[in-house]
Amino acid sequence: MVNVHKGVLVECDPAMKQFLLYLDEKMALGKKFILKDLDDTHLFILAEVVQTLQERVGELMDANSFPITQK
Amino acid sequence: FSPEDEINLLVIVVDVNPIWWGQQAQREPEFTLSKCLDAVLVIGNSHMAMSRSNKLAVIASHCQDSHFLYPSKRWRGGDSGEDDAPSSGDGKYELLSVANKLIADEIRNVMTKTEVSGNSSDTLLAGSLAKALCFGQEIKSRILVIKAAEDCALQYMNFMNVIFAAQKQNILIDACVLDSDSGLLQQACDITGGLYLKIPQKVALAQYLLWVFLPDSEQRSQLVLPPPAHVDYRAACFCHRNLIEIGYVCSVCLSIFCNFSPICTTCEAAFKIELPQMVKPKKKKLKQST
Amino acid sequence: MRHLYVVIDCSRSMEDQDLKPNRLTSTLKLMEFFVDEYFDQNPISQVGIITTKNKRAEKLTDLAGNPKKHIAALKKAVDTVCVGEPSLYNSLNLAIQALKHMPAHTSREILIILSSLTTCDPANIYELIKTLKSLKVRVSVIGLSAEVRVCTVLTRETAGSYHVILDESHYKELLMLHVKPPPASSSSECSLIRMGFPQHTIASLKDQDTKPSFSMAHLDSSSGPGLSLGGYFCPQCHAKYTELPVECKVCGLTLVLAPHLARSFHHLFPLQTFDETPVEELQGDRFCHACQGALKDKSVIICPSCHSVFCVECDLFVHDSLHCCPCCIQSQSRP
Amino acid sequence: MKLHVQLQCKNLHQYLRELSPEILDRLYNHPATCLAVYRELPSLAKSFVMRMLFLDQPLPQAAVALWVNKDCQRDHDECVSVLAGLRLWHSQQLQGGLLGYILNPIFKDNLRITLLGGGRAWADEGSTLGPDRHARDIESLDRYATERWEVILHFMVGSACAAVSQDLAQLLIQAGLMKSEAGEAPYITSSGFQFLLLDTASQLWYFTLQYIKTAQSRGMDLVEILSFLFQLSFSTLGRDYSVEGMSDSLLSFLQHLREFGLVFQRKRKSRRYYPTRLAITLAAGITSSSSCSSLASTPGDAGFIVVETNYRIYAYTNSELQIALVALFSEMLYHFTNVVVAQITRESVQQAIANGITAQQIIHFLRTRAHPIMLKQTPVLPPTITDQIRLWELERDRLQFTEGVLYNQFLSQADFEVLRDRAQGLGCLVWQDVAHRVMVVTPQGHSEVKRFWKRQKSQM
Repeated sequence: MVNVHKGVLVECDPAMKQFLLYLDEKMALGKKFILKDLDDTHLFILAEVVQTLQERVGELMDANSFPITQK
Repeated sequence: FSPEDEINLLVIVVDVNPIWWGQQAQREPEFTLSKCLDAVLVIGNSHMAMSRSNKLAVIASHCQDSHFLYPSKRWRGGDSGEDDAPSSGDGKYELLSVANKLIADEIRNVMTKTEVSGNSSDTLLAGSLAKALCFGQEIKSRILVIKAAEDCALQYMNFMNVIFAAQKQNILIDACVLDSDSGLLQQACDITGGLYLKIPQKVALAQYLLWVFLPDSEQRSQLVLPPPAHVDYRAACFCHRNLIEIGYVCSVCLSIFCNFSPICTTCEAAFKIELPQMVKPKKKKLKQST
Repeated sequence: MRHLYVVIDCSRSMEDQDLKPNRLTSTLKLMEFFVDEYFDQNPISQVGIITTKNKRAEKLTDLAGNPKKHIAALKKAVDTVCVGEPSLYNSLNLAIQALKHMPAHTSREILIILSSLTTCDPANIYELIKTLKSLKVRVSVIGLSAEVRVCTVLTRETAGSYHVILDESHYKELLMLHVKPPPASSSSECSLIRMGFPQHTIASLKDQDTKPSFSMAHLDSSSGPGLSLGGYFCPQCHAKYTELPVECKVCGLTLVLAPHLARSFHHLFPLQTFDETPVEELQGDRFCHACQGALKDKSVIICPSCHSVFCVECDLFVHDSLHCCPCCIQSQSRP
Repeated sequence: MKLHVQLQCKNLHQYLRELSPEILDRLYNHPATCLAVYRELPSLAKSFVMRMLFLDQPLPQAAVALWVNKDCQRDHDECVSVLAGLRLWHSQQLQGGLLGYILNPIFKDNLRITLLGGGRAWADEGSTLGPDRHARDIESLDRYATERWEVILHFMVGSACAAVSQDLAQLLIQAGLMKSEAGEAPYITSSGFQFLLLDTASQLWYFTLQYIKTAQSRGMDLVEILSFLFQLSFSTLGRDYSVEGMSDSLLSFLQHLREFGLVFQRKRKSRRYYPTRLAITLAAGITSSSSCSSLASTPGDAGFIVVETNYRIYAYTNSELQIALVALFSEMLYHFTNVVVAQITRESVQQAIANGITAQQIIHFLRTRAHPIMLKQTPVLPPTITDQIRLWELERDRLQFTEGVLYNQFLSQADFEVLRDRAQGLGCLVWQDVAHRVMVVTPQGHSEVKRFWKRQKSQM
């Protein structure tokens, strides 16, 4: 029988997808949020986590960047 | 600068030979010099109106002289006294009405002041073209010649020099011929990639100009235009100025003669009387192989 | 009229990157420019290109008067793999084979662009130099590395020039020296050559009586479409050619266009140098008689015969491209 | 869920196409408008117009189609649609029943007037008033225009010294370039930031468009002010014109233009005005629909920015405005009398991007204002810097979110395809995977797709 979910389609590069899978598995957002793993570059997730997710990704990027300049 | 800001100069060379136009006025009173100049103004205005970066120059080619009708020297010098020419007071674009007034004033000047010596009815176009090339040296330009009188065979060499200079600079020479075909201009157009058109109806000059000669080279690549004209590439011999199909060329100075002569009149080289060409190389080969 | 073979070294040393991106690419680029200029200045002359590598010499193009062919070949040659040593002897020998049949009133020239400092020759090159001398072949060399003794002798004996480049712009300069025809030596023969000046016939598809025909030029080349409508017809035997200048394959008549000859007239009647005077001494309006611009430079140029005044830019243009005084020609041709 | 809105700047034709036919026809009553519209046509269309300008009979469409080469058919079609879209020509039935084209008679007459004269003069010349005792030369006009325009930009970045009229402030708010919360001084919006980084010509055109949009609400006649603007853009720099015969609404428009620096009028009540270079370059802004026209804004405005590979910016300027602009995307380090030193950092660039400024705009800004020393090298800006700015922008776009509804677990391939085709037909299909029979539709399309599926099932 056809199944219907409301949510948000995420398109990203494969590396970023792995990060999202990792967050999902570790329950980093307090719960599982991936509704369906679609393919290498697409995921279907809960709509309510989008905001938190963006913050987490921002933090990741911050952690990964180092100040290139000296003052 | 973006390519849109690139200046696009159109230099119009008008043949104003008074003798030819005098005769023309008697032949066809409905198409006189002033009618022709009106048509020139139409294409000139249309060109300038087309884009801000389009510029115009008009040169009158007289019997012995060529005159810049626009832009005039005074205008270029930026004398503020001259700047205040009031516009025509009608709906014409201001830039155009100032230009048109200048052209009209200058042509009056030229036609009344320039003396006509002798009664040759040919115009010295080469000089006007040379000045047009100098004027458009640094910028993207093309030249349109509106030709009335006969070719002057004497200026062949200078004319050719001018054409090659134009070709080198990538300047198109277009020709709109009112009367008899001009061999020199045919070559000029063919070599520089311009259009040559002898118009069937003089009174419709303005339409021909707008229709065929107004589009620039980029627009022309999209349009269907008159096919290239038949070009007479025969050479004129140096001795009698006859047009010849087969002739003799001096190997030293490349002068052309219609008959064989033992000494070149141009560079004074003495020629070996040689056997017909077909036989000579064979003989040489034989010598070397032995 | 000139016949020139250009020998391009394609040996291993051409891969050196002292010229950007490497010697070969840089050379081929400059050669394209050279070929264009050469035909511009020497309209009824011919050029051939020889490459040498791996101790062999090969013809890239035969002696021919059509710049397009040479340029296409040069463009293709960019992918050449540079290997082995060059061979001066083989290259010169190959060039001689073709040049010795050229008529005596034309120049026979070889220009060698040598990158390698060594050459691999199958026989005594000094013997060959003697042959070159007797055949009046002028050999010039442009060295890309350093001066080599054998080239010095070669050029001295054959009355050519020998230069070694300093950098890319100097290279171009040296190459352009060979664009101008060498002064005619007194020993060269003069003769009157019979030439044809064919008319270009344009036929459109609309005319019923025109039929497409084959161009004679396509006889020996397998490439390209043979059939075309219009063309140049030899006035002697009516063979058709699509491009000029060419030597008629049927009757041997040299076919040229009058403008081809006219192009070199300015070498014969050079324009006199104009006089330079300070702008203060000038009376009357201060504007250039050619470009109508105001005279802003410190000095102005005056034509000695018609006393017209020019600006420096126009003077340069008049002497470099126009080859005639724009004001003199208004009256000059009136005797 | 796009995070920022891009500043949209229409070009003249895009703008005109949205106007009603009646307004267009009224616009073409002024020669200046006709000339401006004509100039912006594709070059082939210009040839078309010129060929038909002096014909009074319609031309068969088939004949017009033969004007262009066979391989340029697409250009021809484009011209036909542009000319028809702007109502410059109409189709008309010829006598034999063929369809023909004829130029819009109003447009044709007025373009003829621009070229050849006739009709009424566009504006009264200042010379009818006699010579001006306070005549302005071009240099001082340029200075005046730059000054006025910079005041507006200063006001936008909140410089204390810049004060503008109530009208202008209102206009900036209406244009969405600034925002004002009750009673407080207006502050700049993200569109405003983007606006600041445009070159002057584009700024001017964008601003004018916004002005025109609100003009009607201010009781001004759109046709009247547009015609006047075009007329200004074709006037001669350094010449004076008289206000004689201008309507009251036009006179108040003139006062606005005076404030923007498009015209110079010595006193409010002066009988003459001088158009400035800004008014004349208005036409240049029309051409560049995007933000990347490289007009060297105002004369005498040489580059002053040096960018080093260590992410430092040295701006040799004492213009508060330019400094404020640099500060939009960098961190200020030192401020001296003639130079400021700033640092491009990840935070500063991302802040700018969050404000709606694109990496491209930052790079464009730096390049167009590069110091002459920088201009000597190729590329002008160090590639490490430009690449890094772009990378910082991309960083934000690593995740793309699209709201949607997922359909899966279809029983058969046929079921899936029926529903997928339906969703596609409705234009609400976002993503699909045929092999796994999964698809995502937009929330808006969901109800329709669901209804369709119910119907489908009941039929089976």
